[in-house]
This record gives sequence, C-alpha cells and structure tokens, in this order.
Amino acid sequence: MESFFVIPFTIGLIFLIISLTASYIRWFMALRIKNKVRLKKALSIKWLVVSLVEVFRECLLHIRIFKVNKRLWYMHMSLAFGWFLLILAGHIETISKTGTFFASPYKAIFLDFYTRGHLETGWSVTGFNYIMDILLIFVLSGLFLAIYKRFNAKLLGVGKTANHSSTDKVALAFLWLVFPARLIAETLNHTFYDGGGFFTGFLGNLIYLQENYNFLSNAAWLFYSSVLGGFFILLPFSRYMHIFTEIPHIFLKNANIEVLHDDGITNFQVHACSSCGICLDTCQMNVKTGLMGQSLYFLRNLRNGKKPKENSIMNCLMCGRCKQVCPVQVDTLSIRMNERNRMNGKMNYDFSYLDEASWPAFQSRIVFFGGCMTRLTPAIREAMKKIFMLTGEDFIFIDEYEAICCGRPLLLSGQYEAFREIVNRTRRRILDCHPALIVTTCPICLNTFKNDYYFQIPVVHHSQYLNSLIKEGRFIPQRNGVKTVYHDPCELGRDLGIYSEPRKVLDSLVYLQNKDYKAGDGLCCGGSLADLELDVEEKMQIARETIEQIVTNDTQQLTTGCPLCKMTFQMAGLYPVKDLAEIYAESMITLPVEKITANMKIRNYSNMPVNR
Amino acid sequence: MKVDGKKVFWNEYQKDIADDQYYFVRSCIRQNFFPGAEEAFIRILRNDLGKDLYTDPNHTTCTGIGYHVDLVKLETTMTVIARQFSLMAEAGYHNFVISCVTSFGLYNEILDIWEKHPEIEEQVRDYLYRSTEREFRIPENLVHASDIIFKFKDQIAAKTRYKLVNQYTGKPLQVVEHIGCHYAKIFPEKGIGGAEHPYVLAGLIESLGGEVIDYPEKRMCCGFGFRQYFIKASRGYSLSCTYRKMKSMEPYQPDLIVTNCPGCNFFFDRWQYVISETKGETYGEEGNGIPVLTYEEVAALALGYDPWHLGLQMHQVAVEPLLGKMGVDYDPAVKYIGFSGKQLSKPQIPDLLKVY
Amino acid sequence: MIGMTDFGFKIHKDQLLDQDRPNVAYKEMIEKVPSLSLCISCGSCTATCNSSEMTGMGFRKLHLYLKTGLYVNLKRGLKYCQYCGKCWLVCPRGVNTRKAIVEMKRIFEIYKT
Amino acid sequence: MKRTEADCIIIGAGPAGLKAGTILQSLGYKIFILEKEYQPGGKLLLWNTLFPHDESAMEILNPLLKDQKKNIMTSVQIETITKSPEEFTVADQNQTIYTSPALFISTGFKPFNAGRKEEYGYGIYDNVITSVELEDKLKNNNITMTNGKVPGKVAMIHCVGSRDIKVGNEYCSSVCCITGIKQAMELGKRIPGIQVSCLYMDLRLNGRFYEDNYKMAQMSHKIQFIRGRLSETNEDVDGSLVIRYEDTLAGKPAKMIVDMIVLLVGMQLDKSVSRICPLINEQTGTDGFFGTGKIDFSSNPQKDGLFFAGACTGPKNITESMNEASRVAFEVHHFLKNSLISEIHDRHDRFRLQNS
Repeated sequence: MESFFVIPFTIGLIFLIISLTASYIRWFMALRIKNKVRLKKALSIKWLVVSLVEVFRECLLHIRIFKVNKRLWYMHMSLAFGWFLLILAGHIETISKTGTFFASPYKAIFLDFYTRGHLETGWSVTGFNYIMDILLIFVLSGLFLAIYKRFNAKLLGVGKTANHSSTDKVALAFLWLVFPARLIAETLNHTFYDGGGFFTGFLGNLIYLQENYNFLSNAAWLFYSSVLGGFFILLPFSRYMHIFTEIPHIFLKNANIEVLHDDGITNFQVHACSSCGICLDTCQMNVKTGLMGQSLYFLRNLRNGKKPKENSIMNCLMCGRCKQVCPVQVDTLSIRMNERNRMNGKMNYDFSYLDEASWPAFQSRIVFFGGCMTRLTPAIREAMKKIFMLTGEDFIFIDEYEAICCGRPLLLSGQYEAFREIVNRTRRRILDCHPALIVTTCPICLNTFKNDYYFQIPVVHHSQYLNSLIKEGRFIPQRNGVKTVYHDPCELGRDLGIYSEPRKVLDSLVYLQNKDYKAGDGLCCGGSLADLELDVEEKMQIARETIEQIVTNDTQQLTTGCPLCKMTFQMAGLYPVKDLAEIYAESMITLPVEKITANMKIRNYSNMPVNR
Repeated sequence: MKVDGKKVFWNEYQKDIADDQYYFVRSCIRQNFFPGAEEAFIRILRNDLGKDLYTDPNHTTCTGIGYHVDLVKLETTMTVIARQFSLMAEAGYHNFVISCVTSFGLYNEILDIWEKHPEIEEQVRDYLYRSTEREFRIPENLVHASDIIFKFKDQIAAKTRYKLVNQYTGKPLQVVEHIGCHYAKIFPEKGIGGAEHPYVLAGLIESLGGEVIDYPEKRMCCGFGFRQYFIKASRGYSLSCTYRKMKSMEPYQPDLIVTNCPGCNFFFDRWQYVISETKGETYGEEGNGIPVLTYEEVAALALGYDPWHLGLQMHQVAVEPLLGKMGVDYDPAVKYIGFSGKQLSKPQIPDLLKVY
Repeated sequence: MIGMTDFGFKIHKDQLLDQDRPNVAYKEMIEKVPSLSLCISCGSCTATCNSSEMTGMGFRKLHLYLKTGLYVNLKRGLKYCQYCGKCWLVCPRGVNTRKAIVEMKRIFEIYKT
Repeated sequence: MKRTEADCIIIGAGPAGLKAGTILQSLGYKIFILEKEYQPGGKLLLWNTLFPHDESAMEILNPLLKDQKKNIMTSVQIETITKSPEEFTVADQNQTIYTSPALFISTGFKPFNAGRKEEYGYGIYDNVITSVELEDKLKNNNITMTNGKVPGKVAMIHCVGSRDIKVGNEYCSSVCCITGIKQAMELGKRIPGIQVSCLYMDLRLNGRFYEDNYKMAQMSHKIQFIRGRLSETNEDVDGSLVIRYEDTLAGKPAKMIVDMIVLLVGMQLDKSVSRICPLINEQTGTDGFFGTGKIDFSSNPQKDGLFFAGACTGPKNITESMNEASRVAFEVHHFLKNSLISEIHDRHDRFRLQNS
C-alpha cells in the first residue's frame, strides 16, 4: 500500500472534526436560558435561508471586507473562496471519476495520486485539470499578497498590520505551505506520471528527472498531507478557528442572541474573530503605542485562554468603532463589558442616602435631565432653560435640586450591581414628576435611558426636541454664516443612530460644513468615561487628532451634542466649541416678544420617538 | 544627642534665685500624699545648708485647684494670693518660695497680669484691704522650691553620702526627670533651662551622679490635668497620658523618676498600680515599678536621710530596689512603724506590682 | 489575674495618626495609579461630587483616608461613589480619580484587607 | 594708612554685588567689592546645585568672578562707614580707607538660626540639620547620619524661621519651599528607596518651572507632602527622631519616626553693616530688610548715593537678586553721571565767577 502518506492528513482531519464538535457543543450548552429561548424562537426557514446566504457572502466572498478595502478583500477572498472552490471542484472530479458520491476525503484531496498512471483523455479530464490549475493559481495569487502584506502592509491599504502570537505564526506557516506543497506534489506527480493541467502539467514537463527518482513524488505527497494534517491540528488553537466558527456565529447572530452576560455566545464570537486587523486602523487608541487593549489583541488573549490584563480590559474608549467595521460583526463592546463585569461586578455600594435626601416632588410635563456632565457645562444648562422658558414649557430641571447619575459610568466600569441600583433610584426619581416627556442634553444619559430604564414615555435628546420645535414651525431661528462643523458624539451617533436631527437643527442656525455623514463613522472625542487608563495628555492627544480630522481649513467653530465632548474639546483648545443648544438659544434672543408669546402653547409630545 | 547644644539653652534660661531668707508656702496636696517631702526640704535648707526659711502657719491654699476647675473666680484667687504676699511682708521676708508647681504657675500668671494691668493690681489691693484690712508687697524674688535645690545642688552634692550610681555595676542610675507643666510651659523664662529642655531637675540629677534619660514623650503632661482627674468619667484621659509616657520611657529601663510637681509625683506613682491592674504591665525589673521621688526626697536620700523618715513608705511603687542600687543603709523592719512608734497598717498587696 | 479591680475608667485607644505603620494599600495604589501622587488636596473633586452633597464624602477625603490609613472611613466613603467622573474632569492636576476609586474598591472591598 | 578712591564701593561679593560690579566696570567705573569672607561668592558658595534646573552653583558664580578678581578685597572687616556731603568713607580693620561718591550695599542674608526653634531640637539631637548643612552634605556627596549610616526616612520641615511671630520673622522667605523640593528630589536621586516627607503649612512655589519641580517631586520621587507644622521633636531609644504634628487635612494629630530632619531655614538680614552705620540702619523696613519694598525705587528712596540690592532688600532667589543688582547698577550709573555733570557745572560756574 503506497498511500500510507494520507495518515497525517486523516489524523488531522479527525482531530479537527472531534475538536470542533466538542467545542461547539460545550459553548452551546453554556448559553444562557434566555438566549436559548431566543434561539428556539428564531428557528424558521427564513432564518435558515438568510443565514445561509450570509455564510456564503461573508465566509466565502467576504462582501464586508470588499466594502472596506478592495485589495485586502481580494487577498482574503482568493484564499477562502479559492480554497473552497478547490475542494468543491476536487470533490466533483472525484465523483465523476469514481462514480460514488461519498468518496473518502483523502481520495478527493489526493485524487491525482490515485489516478496517476491511468492516463485518460477526454474533455472532462482535461477540463477538470484546467479548472483545478486555475483555482490553484487563484489561491496562490492571494497567498502571494498575504506574504507581501507581511513586508509592506501599506500597499494593501492597511495602516497597521496585526502582530500575531507564536501559535498563530506557526499555523500561518502551515497554511502558507499548503498551497505550494500542493503545487509541488502535483508538479512532481506529472513529471513522473504525465497528465496535469496547463500549469502543473507544464511545470511537470519542465523538470526532467530519471524514473528512479520517482520517490520524490511520493515524498511531495507526504509533505502535502503532513502540512494539511498539521494545519488541521493547529487550527483549533489558532486564529484559523474562525474559518469554521464563523458559520455557527452567523446563525446565532441572526437569532438576535445577546452577548452581554453570556459566556457561551462570547466563546462563539471570540473564536469567530479572524484577527484580520481591520479594527486596528480604525481604533483611536493608536496614539498609545504598545497597547494590548485594542480589540484584536483583547479577543486574541481571550481566545488563547489567557486572562486579559486589567489594563487591556479597562483601556478602551468603548466608542464602538471596531465593532462597526468588523467584517465578522463581533460584538467587541459586549465581550469587553463581560470582562469588566467579571472584574468589578460585585463591588460594595450604598446609595441609600439618595432616599434619605429631601426631594421635592414637582410634577411637570417635561423632565429636563442634564446629567452630571451638564452640571459642569453651565452654558448648555442655561441655554436649555432659556429655550424651555421662552417656549412656555412646563418643565423641571431635575438634577438642579439634587445631582444623581444615570448610572452609565458605573455600567461602563463593570460595576453592574451598583449600576442596577442607581438606575432604580434615578428612574423612580424621574417618574415621581409624572412627566410626559424626558429631554436630556447628555447622550450618555440618553443611551442609558433608552436601553436600561424601560420608560413608557418618550425620551429624547435635546437636538430631537429642538428639531421638533423647528418642524412645527415655531421658532424658526435666524441663520448666521458661522462656518461650523458638527461632531457626532459616539453614544448619540453610533449607539443611537441620531445623526440627522442635530444636523437639521444646525443647518437652520449656522453654515453647517458637514451636512453629509456616514453612519457609524464618527470619531470619539477622547474624553470617554469608559476608559480608566489614559492620562490627561493622551486624552487630549486623541481629542486634537479628532478635531483635526473633522474640521476644514475655514472652520470657525465646533459644535457637538454632548457636554462631555464639549468639555474635552474645550480642554484640547483648538477651536471654540459650542453645544447646539447654546447656538439655538442665542438665536432665539433676537426674536420679537410678540412672536415668543404667540408661540407659548401646550404641546403634544405623542409624535416624539418612544424608546423600545 | 548633643549635650553642648542643650547647654546653650540652659545658659540662656537662668533666673535670679535669692541666697537666703525664704518665705515658704506649702502645697495643699503634697502634704497629704507625701508628707515627708516638704519636711525634707525644710530640713535640708535649715540643717544642711543653714538657711533661714520661714513656714507660716497662717498661709492658705493658693486656690489653684479651685481656679483650674472653674470653681474659684480669678479675682478671688488674686486676693488670696495678695494675702499670702501680705503675710510674707508681715513676717519680714522678701523671697517667696513655693512648694507646688501649680501654685508657682498661678503666682507667676497673676504677677504677669498685675504687671501688664496695674489697674487690676490696684483693684486687688482694694479687695484685700476691704476684706482683711491688709496691704501687700510684691516679693522681690519668687521661685519654686526646686529652684532652691538646683541653686545649692553643688553644695548638696559635696555633702552626699550616696550617689545616684548603681553600686552593683558602678554605672550611673538612669533617671527620668519630669517637670510639672506649669513650671515653665506658661513662662519659659521663669524656669531654669526653659520649657523645651528644662534643666532644673536634670542639673540636680547630674550633680548627684545620675544620668538623665531623654525619651520621646518627655514633654508630655503626666496626665493629672485638674479637669480630667476630678471628673471620674474623664479619668481615663489622665491614665492614658501616664500610660503613654510609661510606654515611651520603658525601653530606656529607668531606675527612677524624679518630678518637681505634687500632681506628677502622685500620678506617676499611683497610676503604675492602675496600669498593672488593667494592662498587666510593670516597668521596673522583676515586677517592680519605677520608683517616683520628688527632688527633695532624692536630695535627702543622697544626703543620707533615713528613707522611712522621709515617708518613702507612703509611695505606691516600692523604693526598695532603688535603695538597694544606691546602697542606702536602711532597716526594712521599721518600714511601717511610724514616728510615734506605733505600727502603721500595712497596705494591701496588689497582684502584680511588687510591694515589700 | 488582670482586670481584677474595676476602676470605672480605662486606658483610651490612641487617636494619633501613626505614620510609621506600613501603608501597603497606599503603596499598591500609587503603583497602580501613579497620578494619585499629584493630588494637592485642593478639594475641587469634592466640591463637584454628586454624592458629597448628600454624604459629606468626596475624593479628597478618600485619598486622605487612604494615605493616613483611616481605612474604616475610607470603606464607608467608597460605597457612596456614583462613579460619574466629574471629579476627574475638574481635577487641575490630572489625577485619574475614577481608576483610583475602582482600585480602592478592589483593594478594600473585594479582598477585605 | 592707605587711602583708595573709587567711583563706587560695593559691600558684599555675593551674586548681587558681583553682578553690579560687572556692569559698573563695563560702564567704565572704578569699583571695589569688599567681602568679609576669605573668598567671594556669598551664599552661592554654600550651595551645590540650584533650583529649578539643577544648575551647578559654580557655573553661575564663575562668569561673575571673571574680570573681577582685582576689584575684590576679601577678608575685609569694615569698622566704620561715614558720609560727607560728597562721599562715603569706609574704613576696615587694617585702617585701609576706601572713598567713593556711591555706596552699594549687597550684604545679602544670613540663614535663620534654627536653634531658636527650641522644640525642633536643632543643636540638641543628632541628625536634625538645616537645609544649608544638607546642601553641604550633597556637595560632598556624603549624605550620612552621625552614625555613618544612610538615612532611610527624612522629614523636610518648611517655614523654619519664616512666617513665625514667635521668632520675630513674620515674612515669607520665599525660596525655602522650592529649595526643600529641590533637596528632597536630590535625596531621592542619590539614595534609592529613601522616603522623604515635606511638612508644610503653605507651599509657595511662585517661580517659573517651580510647579514642574513640584510635580516631578510628587510623581517621580514619591515625596510625600503633608500639610502640618512640626510641633516637637524627640529622640527615640535607637536614636531615630520622633516628630509630632497635626495632619491638618485629616484634622488629626500625627506622629512619624524619621532618621533625619532637615529644617528649611529662612532668610534674615545680616545686620553687621547696619550696626556700624546709622545712616544705613535708618533704611531698614518693618520686616528687617533694607529699602522700602515699594514697587518703584524699592531699594533706595532718597537718592543720596546709597544703594541696596540683593537678598538684603528682602528674601530673593539668585535670579531676582541679580536682576535687582543689574537695575540698581544702572541707577548708580545715572547717579554718578549726574553728579559728574553737576560737578562740571560747578567748576564752570566757579571759573566764570573768578573771571568776572
């Protein structure tokens, strides 16, 4: 029996199948009940079809990478799709040759070995050889790019290439060897036994060796088999786990399964990450060199079973830019939150003083919740008060009496229990006023209100409120020509998708320079409360870089909708910064008194967006 | 420690002490706690130094204790003190010697008030005249009794029979000196050596051959504090102060504590017993306490006075180990036999602190 | 037998701050949050603090308690923190107060030192 | 008797005197700089490095001494200073007489005598040293305690002899805070693992780059800044020093055991010149320094040929001292030029009178 060389390949394949099955079952069992129920509910033909299409699009064609970077896309796609086609074509060829559908995998992979000597002609044989050679060249072209990327990433449009762990590097070496090994095996095969397509056959014919050297051919096949087997054994321990894990990941993702507080799904997501490095370029933390907190490295450490360092868990702005660009759509934010909760989730707290404090129970139609950051920006606060007053609203500025936090900073730091506690108290406090509408000037608070407070009444950002005023035809402000750039706060834009309202408001007030926007593309100001590690200077560096990226040459002022962003930009000190409420309030003063009084009337808030 | 450095202060803070003709006022509490002490002072001055010392049976308390616990008004105190001065004038003396440190502080305080506010002095003159038809004269020299002993320390040293030297080892005895707060802390210039590094007792101890210990809590109060001690609820403060001082001096293994204040003497002595009962700690060798003596008692012992005539049996902490180290010749059998020859009742023996 | 005699009063516990007691927690904190050593006790953090209005606590005190070894007070004060981050924003010397608080919580509340 | 004439006599060859000398000489005047010490440099000689950039004191001094050697008279003990309408006459111990129309006083300061703060234990306890002594140790690179060991814990005490009504110096000496920080950092650099605590009542760091030094001290050298003033120093049984203060931010009394205490002594006017000349003494301000301290003409209000500059007109750092000296040097220049012109006018008048 000459074909003992397939043993490495077969061992590898068996190991891989057992390993994958075991892992998937383990992770699946670890899913929270809630998530299992969700999965059960999601089971449907439509879900199946949608997911399968996505698997084809993303695992093979990599459409999302195509949208980001076309050269990078070609590299990934040629390797993934090319290899897939190679296997597929090989299998079809085997079926046509053997006539059985269920041929052993090694038969399909090493078909040319088994058919050597049986010189057959005919269009099908030549055709298959031809196709297989084209596919091999296709894959090798991708491989060439991959190798080239190691030396010059810029050419592929990548700023920073990922720095891989040693296991990953070994696995990478095996993967890279697979295709040249196949080429050599095929070529030598054809040197001694003829046949082959236009490429391998041609190369085979180029080499002239005596017949008694034919052991070289067998050696090449053994090498090919060993490389494949080795790669399969390394695969579950390396980043190449993503090749298979992405498939269940897509199915689970389409079943709307939540990552927060769930180790099972976290494992699927973590292993679905391919360490492609696309998130590195988009991460603003690049200012800090040697940072291992960036999502790629953070996920890699999790995958390798290494407990991530405290610093890497906490050193993140949580702006969500990496999640936005991730071709696999890994929920990096939730995975990070899981680690933070693990670290800090059970800390002691005592917020009973909030109950003891005297609290005037005013009843008002609008509750204006400024939040902690608005308390530090009196200009925004006063502007909003003025707007409410001039519109004749019945409002209460709730944290003017007693400051209370929305809880998001606690959440972001992983102190989950304390967060729930403060949410309960703040919620009760707001509802004590029986409002018909909650307005907040702080996107951080808004984000929490929308996601964790379950209010039955509309909660809006002040830009939405101001926009509604304009839309109703009241207070058409006077427009001035100040050239203004609007900065999208992360929580308002990426998290809540509020892009157009602030722009509409600003467009009627000033000369807005960036009317167009790309959803999810906003930059973080650097002041994010989610980061615990950066020092002031580093934060300022991020802020300055952000400002420089969003402004144009003749920008006169910066606007934003978040008091924290405003403060951070002010500290960075490059441009005058204003909240849109300030600009709005300024323009209102110029209105005649009659117009103001005419506009004072009871409003209906039912058209305001209600949260989920 | 740079002794030369201390000498700068000792030279800086000196005061005039009269040579002879002393009018002596006694302490209220000392006569009761340690009746032999003042007697020893009188005997040393009259017999050993040949000075004229007058003790007046007519003088009263200075009211210091009442004054410090807010029972007696300042005007009353001043009038009482004016009366003492008038008694002195009546007896024909100019040099006032005070046995008690609290009184010394109070006299100085009142003299300071009169100096800065002559109108008050006039008023006190009036009060004194109206109440007793007496007139007074401010003494020419007003000193504490320990100042006198300091002044004649070299003469005393020349006459001594025993030195403050451990006769077993030949090394100087380790002595803790404690100065009553009111001696110099109110008016540093009125104390020999000033308030921070007083010399009044250190000088005496040095001339008698002892070695003074400079321990960290040296400057702290003994804990007496009138308000603290007289209210039982705050007595713990008093005890805590002494405890801290004892803990601080413990590592130096002192053989003796010498004080110049009736209160300090009493509290160092008695609290050692209380500490032994509450904490189970004693600070001398083998369960003994550290003997606490006044300056006169030390001087008298050195001069060869009989310890039991000095009333050393009235001390809580037994003095026998000290007497042994100094080599004092004494008869243990007569410890509790009084002057009258009658047996004094023996004290109860505490659990920890050794009493002979 | 000790304590045989009840005097009706006893030796008080020392109220003195003993700076010679090793303050391991502070050392650990300084290593983790180096900027903490920049604190000049100006009190801006406490003045802006949400919870100080109602509890009398603030970051300045927490830092002081940590530094002087008054851990009982520190633990109490730590519980009140709402973690909003205003103290970080107002600090003139860039002390990373939020990290300091989390680290203090971890030292004093989780490991119960 | 030797008689020497000059345009300006400068008393004191410190940074101020040397700076003024350099400027006046470059303007072509004949000057003399009189120095009582055996070598010029003033207090700069005591210092090793200077804040805020650790510049070597010698690097500052050497350019000042350049071209000045022949003008400087060292080891001069001035005995009399007299003034006639035209000129000052200065006589020294060798009866050498210097005359000049202008007299420039730059006698500088003398460090506060730390022994006057008795409770700090300077001169009494080993290892209580002043900042001047520490600087000397730094200069010789021999930072050891008296027992030869390297200190592990050091307390720097701010405001010793500054802002202290009890020693009569109510002013702030302005440079001790930054000196303390500089020295604390220096200790941190030289002795790895040393713990330095600064006990301050106010930190007054009002110069350029001083805040950087302060931050560096906190951040890189982990120097502890404790708001509290030393109340007393005592020595422990092992020779370490027990200090007592209140942590005023915590509102609690505190104690600390350290190996060495550095007293950051303040500046005082060196009165040796004013003692011998009433004219100079008249120009002493309420704080004990020369001049009026007013913004304009702070050093000389009367324009009578007497000029003051440097630390003798108030506590200053070296930069300020030299700046003032430069300014005053130009005032001297104007004064001399004007008197020369008026002299020529006088001569001219006399000539005309004679001829008429």
